[in-house]
Amino acid sequence: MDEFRAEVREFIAANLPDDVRDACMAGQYPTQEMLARWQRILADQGWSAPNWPVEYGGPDWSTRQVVAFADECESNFCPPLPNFGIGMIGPLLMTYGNQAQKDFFLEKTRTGEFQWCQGYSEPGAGSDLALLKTRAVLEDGHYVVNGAKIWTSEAHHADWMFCLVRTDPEAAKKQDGISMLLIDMTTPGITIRPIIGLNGIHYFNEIFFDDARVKAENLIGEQDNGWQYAKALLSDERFNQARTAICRGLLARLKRLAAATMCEGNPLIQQDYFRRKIGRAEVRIMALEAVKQGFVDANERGGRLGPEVSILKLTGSELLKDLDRLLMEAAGVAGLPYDPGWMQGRENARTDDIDAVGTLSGFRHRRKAATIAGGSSEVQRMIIAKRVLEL
Amino acid sequence: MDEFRAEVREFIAANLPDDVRDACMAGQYPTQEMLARWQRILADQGWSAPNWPVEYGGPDWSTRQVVAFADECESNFCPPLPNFGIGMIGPLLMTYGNQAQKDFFLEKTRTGEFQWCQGYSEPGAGSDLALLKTRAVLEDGHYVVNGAKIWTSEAHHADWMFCLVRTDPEAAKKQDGISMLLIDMTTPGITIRPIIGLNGIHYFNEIFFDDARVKAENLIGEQDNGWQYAKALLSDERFNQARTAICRGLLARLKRLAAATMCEGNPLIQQDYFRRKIGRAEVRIMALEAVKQGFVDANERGGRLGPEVSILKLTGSELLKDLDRLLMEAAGVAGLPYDPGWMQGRENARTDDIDAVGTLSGFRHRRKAATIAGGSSEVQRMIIAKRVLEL
Amino acid sequence: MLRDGVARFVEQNHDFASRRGLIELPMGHSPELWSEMVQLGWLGVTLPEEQGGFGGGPAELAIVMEELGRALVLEPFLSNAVFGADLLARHGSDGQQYSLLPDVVSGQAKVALAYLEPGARYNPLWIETTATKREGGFVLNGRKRNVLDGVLADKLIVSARTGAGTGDVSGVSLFLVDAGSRGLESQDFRTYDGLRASTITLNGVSVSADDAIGAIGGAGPILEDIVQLACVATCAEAVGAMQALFDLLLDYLRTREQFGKPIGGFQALQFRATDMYIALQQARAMTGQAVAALGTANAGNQRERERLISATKIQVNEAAALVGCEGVQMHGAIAITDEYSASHYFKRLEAIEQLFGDSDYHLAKFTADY
Amino acid sequence: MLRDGVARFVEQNHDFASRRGLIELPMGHSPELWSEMVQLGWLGVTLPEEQGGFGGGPAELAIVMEELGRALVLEPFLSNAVFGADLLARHGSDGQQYSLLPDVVSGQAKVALAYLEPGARYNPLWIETTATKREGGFVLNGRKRNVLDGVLADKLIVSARTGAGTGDVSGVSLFLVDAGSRGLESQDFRTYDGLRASTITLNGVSVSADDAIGAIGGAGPILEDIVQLACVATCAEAVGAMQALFDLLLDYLRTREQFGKPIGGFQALQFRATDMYIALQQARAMTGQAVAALGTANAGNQRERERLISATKIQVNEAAALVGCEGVQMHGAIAITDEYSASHYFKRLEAIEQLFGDSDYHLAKFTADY
Repeated sequence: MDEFRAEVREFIAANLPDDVRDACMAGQYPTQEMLARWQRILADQGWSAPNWPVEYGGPDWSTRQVVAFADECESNFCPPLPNFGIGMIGPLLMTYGNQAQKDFFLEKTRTGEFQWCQGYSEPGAGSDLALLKTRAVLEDGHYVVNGAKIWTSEAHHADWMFCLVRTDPEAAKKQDGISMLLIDMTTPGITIRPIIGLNGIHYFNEIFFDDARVKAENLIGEQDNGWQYAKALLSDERFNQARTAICRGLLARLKRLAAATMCEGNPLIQQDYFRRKIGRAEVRIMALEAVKQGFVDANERGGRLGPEVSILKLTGSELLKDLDRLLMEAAGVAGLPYDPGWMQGRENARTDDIDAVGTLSGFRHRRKAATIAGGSSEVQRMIIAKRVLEL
Repeated sequence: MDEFRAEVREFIAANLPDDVRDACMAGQYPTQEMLARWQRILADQGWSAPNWPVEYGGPDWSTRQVVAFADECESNFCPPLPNFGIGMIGPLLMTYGNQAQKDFFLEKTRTGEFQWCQGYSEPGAGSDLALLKTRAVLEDGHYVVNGAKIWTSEAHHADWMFCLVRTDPEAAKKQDGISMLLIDMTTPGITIRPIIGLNGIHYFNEIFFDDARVKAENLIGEQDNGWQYAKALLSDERFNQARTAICRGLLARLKRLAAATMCEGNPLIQQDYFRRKIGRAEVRIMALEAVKQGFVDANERGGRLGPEVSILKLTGSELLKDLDRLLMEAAGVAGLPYDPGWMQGRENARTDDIDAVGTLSGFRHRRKAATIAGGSSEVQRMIIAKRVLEL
Repeated sequence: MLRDGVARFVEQNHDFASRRGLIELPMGHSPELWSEMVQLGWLGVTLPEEQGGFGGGPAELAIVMEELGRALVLEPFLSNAVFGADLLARHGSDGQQYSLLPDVVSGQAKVALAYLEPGARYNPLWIETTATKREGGFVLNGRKRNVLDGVLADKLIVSARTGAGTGDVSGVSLFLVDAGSRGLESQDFRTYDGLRASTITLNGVSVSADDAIGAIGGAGPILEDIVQLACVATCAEAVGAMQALFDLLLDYLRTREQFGKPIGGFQALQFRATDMYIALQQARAMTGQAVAALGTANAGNQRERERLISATKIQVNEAAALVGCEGVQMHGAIAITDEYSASHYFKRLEAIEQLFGDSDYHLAKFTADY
Repeated sequence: MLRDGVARFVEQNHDFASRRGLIELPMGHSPELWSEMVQLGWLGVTLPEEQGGFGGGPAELAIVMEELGRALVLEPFLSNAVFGADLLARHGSDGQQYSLLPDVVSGQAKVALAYLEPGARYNPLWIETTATKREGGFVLNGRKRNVLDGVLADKLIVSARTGAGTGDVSGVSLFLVDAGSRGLESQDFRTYDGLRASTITLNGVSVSADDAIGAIGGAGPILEDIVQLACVATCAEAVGAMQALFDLLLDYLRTREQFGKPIGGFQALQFRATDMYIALQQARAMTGQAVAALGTANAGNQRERERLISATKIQVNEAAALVGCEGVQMHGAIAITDEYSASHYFKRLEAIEQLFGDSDYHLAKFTADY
């Protein structure tokens, strides 16, 4: 594994463009162009879809290697790979898509030509996905879609959406009668309303469908069976949701910041109380990693992972939030300045900025969504209580 | 108020017997004889029923004075006054008792000749008092009582019990059809089963009623109306339940212990991390005191206190528990030794004992009941959520 | 009465939509709203009537701050009422009281306090900025950060060291400095909670001896006092903001339905709302005691007062963290947008935790004599 | 396999009622149960087969400890398997391995470790007890506290300083001392979790040079190692105890009814049970990693291993506090009695938090190189 990690590090050192690394190091958001450029470089190397099998252009790595790769990328200031495409819809298509869908979507998703968004949440439906109301009616070989989606991350940069729609409103159980469609974002009848996030940046969207016509061939699997596919996706996703690599990155940043921050003549990291806070956070990361490693090991041994994997999303996102808060605490009043424009790379860094303190709050406030989106902490606790503890 | 406090302190200094103070200081339980002796001394001074009006032998103090008196007693190592008699049934009798009951019970309760226990909880009924099943049937001028009570503190030292019984099992609402009886603990048909507490000491009891005959004249107020009296009592009790005086006492003990405990050549209290723990606890005590003071002020201005007073029991008992835990933490392995016999005064203190460390765990484990008995923290939160926040 | 008046005025003249607009303006506030507030005389809330004030004290200041906090008002009230009017009225020279104070109270001149330094973390006495004596005055050199409302200020009040060591209470002087002085550079920025602050660099800025507030070398206690007053005032602001966010949340919990019932019917959320309620009650009660202690201050219990204020800030910070975080989390997705006010309350509350000392700073002060 | 064997044996030979009875006995354990455990060869769990052991290592030790923890067994396994058999097998002289080790493994001689001192808090190297050289041996003077199972021991292993300063790793020696030695006084007591420990005073106790374990002045690392092994073993015990208490609670939540439904149906309790579950999973996973690290130890990653062990103890302590406290609180009144096992689990878990270093001690070690 050490050799593998070294290989990844070497590749990054040789191939990650300077401007991209600089933006990531400074804590800015990489631009769309930067993200695409890096994905293309990885695609050429065969690494842009780490979790894919070799027949679809993946490297065919073990779970352990996938985790190690993500870890090295994060710690060496690479931009993230597009999770909706690579992490989610790609594998889903491999399992449930038909040959035509695989041929049309997979390669372009791998190279980054197709970017994806996820159409799950709806206005008013909150964490209870089964309540979704967006209707799709099959007419003349097209699904005619009406309704709205909300909290759709990055929809304004996406070419395609994988979208849950209700195809049978009469189904006995509310989880039934739902289908999954692949929707071209340029389809007439689709409008996008930007939602500005807590940090003043456009990331989320509300999407309105007004008689948007989607070709019937863009249905995944069987009609009315979409809930099963969505569920399968969610459980595949759970490893990534531990976000251990991001946590390690934040911990390293926290130590650097605490070492650079002066406190009445001494570095903050020399204050016993602050060392202990960092230490507690590091212990929590280690505990998360240990639990995750247990799941990874079980997975490699071929064991089926049950609902207990919810632990990873729950503790990972809570930890992330607490690390962000510790960073703000370390920065003190130096963490107050914030400019959404600079965070998006439109201006240069402030010259007196210690370790990108000026975007700390931007990330903190962006990541406040971590414990809400994708199954809130409350939903994760409900899953564990009901399905693991049988309460 | 400073003068009043000085007067109380002077009285204690002149009148609290040495052996009683020594036991309290050492952290032992005072014996029944010690408790009675001290109550008698206070009764002679007219102070044994601080919350009673002068016509029943009380000192007619303001709420503020009652609080200050309790505070001085606690900090000067006096044993507690019997709360069931003085704090609870006395005031209840003044409001709802008839003249004969007042004449018979109040004076003897004040002087300590009558000790009381409270018969509320029942096996299986837990925190939901309204479910109680102990039956009382009126026959020939007697209530014939059958059933059982549990968690009855100090019943084995009590002369009388005030007891909730079900007199109308057909009542539409389960809170109705309950009555309150005063029961002589020597009544035939009553048996007591000791329950040994977490700390190995007999404090709780289970009480069985087997055709126990209670004179009808020992009914409080009206039959089937007992729930109202119990509710009135509970809300009167809430000031005491903040336990600020005990918390202050524990804080002082914590500081002494941390100063006496050596940690690789330095007193523990000189360690930054431990000072901060003590400091946090002190801030919490101040916050509790501030909230309590707000209620006391409102009460003195004649305002009616609502369900929000539940805050006091909830935060006071949680704080108590955390202070006990901090004491154990300060003691470290020195807090491991424990002997129930010594705690009850049957043997002498260990000679190498720092500040009564040998009974720390006994108190901690006794007070683990604080967040469970008398309306658990969960019940308090339910009250606040439903009745204050209207959720 | 004062409370009702302030509340009514704020309600009629300010709302969340206007706040979102004001944040985007270069100066980050509303000159019209500000001028109306000034005309109502609020800047003199702690001043005796003979100095053009209300004859109020910390209690009245806290009332105004609480109501401003409730509505998340962006105007530079704290800087001008506390660091401007209150400070000058109590410690200004006769000349300053005659010439500057009326202008401050009437809004003609705006003031900001430049006291915190990069190496100080939160200690107002950690001053590396020097004031060197020259004929007729002093020359200032140093750097100040997080100067609240600095971008608006006509006059900066600058702390500098005229003697003793960096953290000492003695040897501290306060100077009034024109914002346009030669050698003074200001880097202005937005803060994440929508306010404006500045980093100020002083490169050989000349001031006259008449510009000193308090005695040369003897202004340390004045600075500590005024920062304490600002700290407690900010606690009151936090209480107002927490109450507003909590009310918003309760309303949401009672009306928003999920899994077939109002989410306020879920016990886990009920218990968490209860903890928020308790934290808020404690913060309010402590702030009330700190305000009262400032109002009845005498030299004898100074240390006790200092401890009470530190304890109050700790408790308020803890409540702010809980109410702010849970106020967002329990609202769910809606609260992670800029268009819903919960997010603004959250950010303001988190910023307040850092202002005038975070919990760890105050905890060290609080436990100093253990 | 080992786990099943241990679990089955414990289930058949020990239960909660017998534990309550044993606590009241003068020696606080069951000689019969102990002798059966010994006969099964458990004391050699970490020893190679040629030394009469199972050929196991830390992993097998952890399995036994976890199962003993699950059932709250009172027997002196840790003292004799770790401080006795394991320590002697790895570091005993040829003579000790020949004469004493077989007796320890076969239960003929019982051992206890007397290492912790009143001023040390938790640091094993904080040794004020002195070993002064005399002809043919040493004279020991000092005081040891919390000597687990001291009342049962035939031989005490005593740490003493033969050189260097009080907290140094060098200058530490370990001696085997007869429990009946002249000048050795033992004050035995019950601990609140039902075990037995002793305070040992050494007043000029003579030992021979042959009684040293490891080199004179060079036993500091040996002592640190064995305390680390005991620390991890105790973490495994805690995991077993937490699992048992949590299972008991889950059962209670599913069956106990209040307000008309099983209390496990109340969401606030569900969420708290979830937090307990997570804490337990984390403690278990960390303990597994620490056990693995001890099993594959090499000199190169010694500091990394030390950090992992400290992190593990911190995490286990946190879980123990949560699972112990909530295990009582959520049970309600029944759990604050001696007759229900939840109270015993709670007390044992709280005691474990103090053994071999509390969280703050380990946090200081963990962050030492920040």
